[in-house]
Amino acid sequence: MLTAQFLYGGAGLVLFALGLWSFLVHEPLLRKIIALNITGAGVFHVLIAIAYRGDVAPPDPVPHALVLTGIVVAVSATALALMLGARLQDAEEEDRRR
Amino acid sequence: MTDPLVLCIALPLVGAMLVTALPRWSVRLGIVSALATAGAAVALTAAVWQQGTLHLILGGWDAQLAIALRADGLATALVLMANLVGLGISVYATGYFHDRLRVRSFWPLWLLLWAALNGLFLAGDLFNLYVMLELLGIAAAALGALTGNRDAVAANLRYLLVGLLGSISYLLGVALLYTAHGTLDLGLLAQRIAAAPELFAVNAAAMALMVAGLALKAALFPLHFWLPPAHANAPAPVSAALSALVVKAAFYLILRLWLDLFWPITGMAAAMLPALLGAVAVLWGSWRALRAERLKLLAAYSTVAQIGYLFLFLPLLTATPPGPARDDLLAALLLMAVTHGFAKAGFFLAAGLVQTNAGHDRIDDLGGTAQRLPATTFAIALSGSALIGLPPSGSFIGKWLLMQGAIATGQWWWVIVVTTGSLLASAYVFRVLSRAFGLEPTPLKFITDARAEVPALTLALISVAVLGLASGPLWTLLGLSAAGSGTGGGV
Amino acid sequence: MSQLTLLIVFDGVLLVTLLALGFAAVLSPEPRRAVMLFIAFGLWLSLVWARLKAPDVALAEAAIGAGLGGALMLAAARRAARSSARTDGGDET
Amino acid sequence: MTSMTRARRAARSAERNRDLSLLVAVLLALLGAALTVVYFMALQAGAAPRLADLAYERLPGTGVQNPVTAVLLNYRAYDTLMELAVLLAALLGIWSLGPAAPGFQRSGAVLAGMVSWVVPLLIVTGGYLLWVGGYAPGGAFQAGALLGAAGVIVRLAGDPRAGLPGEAAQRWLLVAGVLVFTLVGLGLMVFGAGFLTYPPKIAKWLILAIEMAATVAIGVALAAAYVGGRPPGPQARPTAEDEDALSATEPAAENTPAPSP
Repeated sequence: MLTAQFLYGGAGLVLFALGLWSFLVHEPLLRKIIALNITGAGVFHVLIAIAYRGDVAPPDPVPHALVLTGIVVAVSATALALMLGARLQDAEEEDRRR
Repeated sequence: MTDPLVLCIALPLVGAMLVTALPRWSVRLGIVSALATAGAAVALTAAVWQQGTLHLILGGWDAQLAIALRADGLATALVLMANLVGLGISVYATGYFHDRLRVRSFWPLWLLLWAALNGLFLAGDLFNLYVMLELLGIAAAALGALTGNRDAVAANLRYLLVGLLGSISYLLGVALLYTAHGTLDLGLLAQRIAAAPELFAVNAAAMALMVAGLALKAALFPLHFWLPPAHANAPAPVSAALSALVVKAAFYLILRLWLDLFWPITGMAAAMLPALLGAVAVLWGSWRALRAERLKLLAAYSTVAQIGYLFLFLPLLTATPPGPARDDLLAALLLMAVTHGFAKAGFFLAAGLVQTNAGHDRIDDLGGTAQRLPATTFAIALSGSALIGLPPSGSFIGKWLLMQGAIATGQWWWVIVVTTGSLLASAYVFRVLSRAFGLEPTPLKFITDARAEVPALTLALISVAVLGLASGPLWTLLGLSAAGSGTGGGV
Repeated sequence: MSQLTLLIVFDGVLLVTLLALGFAAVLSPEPRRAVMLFIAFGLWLSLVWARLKAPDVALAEAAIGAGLGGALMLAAARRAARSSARTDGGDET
Repeated sequence: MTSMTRARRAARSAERNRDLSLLVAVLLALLGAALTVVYFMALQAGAAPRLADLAYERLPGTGVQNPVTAVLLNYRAYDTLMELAVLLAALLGIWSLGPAAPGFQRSGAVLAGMVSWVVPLLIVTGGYLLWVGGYAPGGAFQAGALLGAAGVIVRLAGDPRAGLPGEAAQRWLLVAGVLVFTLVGLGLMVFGAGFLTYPPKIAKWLILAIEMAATVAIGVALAAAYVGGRPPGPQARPTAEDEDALSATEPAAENTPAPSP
């Protein structure tokens, strides 16, 4: 085990807890989405940290590929959630105007 | 060489692409894809029936490096159920959507959802399961919001966010397992977890993260809060898919992890927690269903309860030593899941018909429905009796074996839960039926819509008659899978 | 030895900045500011990943996570600001 | 009066929320600490090389030299295929919500000037990344992201469609990634190699073909997601009307029949 793996991975876990906290306590949609993205980034960070194998050995490519996949999934979900939120906002404004 | 294992996933995927690219033909292409996919599922079932568990490593690489697909009895039974229900939903949907935008949005998303379901049931790799979960969650939320009204969008936005949280939690568990064991393949991981009892803390933490994330998606009490509004406000065919299939996929994954992966580290204490929550879900969900004012909301709360029953099996499976008694329990669990799939899909499809014909689904104002929509009311009655667990239905046998197992393992208190839940279920089903048969002055006008009524009625009939009277093959399918991995025997 | 210390300091600065940006993004109540901080967080994250010898992922995170995700969020923040301005105006009449 | 009570109620609920969020924070700090301990134990478990060594060992047979590309498009190609489906599902979900809202003001001359050289640069860089992904950092995702970014810039510069073609063509471009990927996989299966099992001799070219289709699909999907709704079709909405919708930016909402005092 490398110290760097532990340090960077630990930071990822902090980000996971931080995002989770923000998701649970903050109400506005945009803040929830940012929180989810930070939670996800925390998990990705753990994966990148365990892939790192020091200066000499090349890194493990499998977690890298997993994170790449995860990034695209995260942005897809973010886009859909934001647009659903926009739709909801429009509907609420319409209701209020009535 | 063609492999039904692959076709079950690739066909709906190709179908979704064609439907997306050629929106003008979406209904025709969609129904062809649905038929082809269901055909592949039948072929898969036949193959598993003859050969036992199927296993395929994609790409021809070493098992660790590549992704495996596999179909054992448990997965195959659920695939067959999901695909038959899916076919019914597809036929129903051809007549349900009229707005061009809805038609063109429904088919590609529905086929993607279908591909994700089959992919999830057949996956043998933890990270691939994550991707499938995300595809399932995104497609399901998008479909649920299809009506575009405010309540539906709000409920499904919440569903999407909750689902994302669940999958992130699951993914952290996967990351921990990969860190400790260096593989993502379910089979290999099971061996390594069993071989490393000293890593109990790591495995238990990973399990807690994964199961908690999935319980959120499976709507286990008290994490069910998102389900009733999301399922009640979706268009009827989508409600059917969400309640009958999507929630069940999350439960299936919990079961898979529990039985295959974490079996060495799950004791009685670990199994008791989800079972207790499941018991509360049975009582709470049934009670809320009884109090629901709308038919679709009733069905949604009933799903919360029915998922609860499935969790009751965990401590029984833990307490029963391997052997015929445990096999019976597993088959009963499967029977209840499959029966609920057919029954709930039939119920929602029928409820959708009631809603489109009456313009509402308020239970108190359903008077005369039986006269106007006799076939639909019959479908509600049939699927309702399967939800209660009345005799010829599959869930009757399931509940019977569940109670037998509870008594055999000395956990008699589950019997009380099951009986109370069934009584509440009969109360809510009869409440609907008594309103529907209400002798109010009604214009005697028969409405028949074969495209919508036949699927609802067929699914309901399967849940009551076919699964109850001919549940034997399910045992064979499960037995075959056990023989395939164990002694290697045939039929 | 001194090189090692330097590396640890370097890692420490990278991580502390990353966490600080994460906290700032999560704690900022003003939408546009929160998104800006989130984009900064994503870009910094890609820097950290480049340090961990993951250039492919760093590139993708900078372009997709921080870039496109940030652009989507900025548009949403703008929409939210516009709508809240509109409803405030409505309350006055 | 009403605003007073509203403010008081808001203050009270804010206080309650603060207590609750503190409690959640404490619980999650405990969770984080526990996870850190568990993570430490997992690192020490000694699974050290994990899949790394095997992935490098098999690299010569994959048709690419970049190990990450090898994982993405060969060892675990099936994941990548499904991930493209995820992106498509999200976009279809966005489209199901209706047509894109116009609401962009025309940009100034500076941005318009910038577009004329930034966009070609992004596209060329994208192509370069795609090609280079076989043996160096880069690949379909990064290239697709750059194409998407080019679309975002074009949209910011005032094109309501973000430089994308009409809906019919857009649909084909969107499905290109998954369709080519699946058809290559199925084709290989029919010819006996197995689903997504590339014969080493042609692996490089198959991967390149898949990557090209995937790049286009990812780029179009990301740009279309930024547009945020179904593209304004040429027949559904004539260009002149488009222009109107575009020039009426902020006060568009006030134009709807609302009782004005």
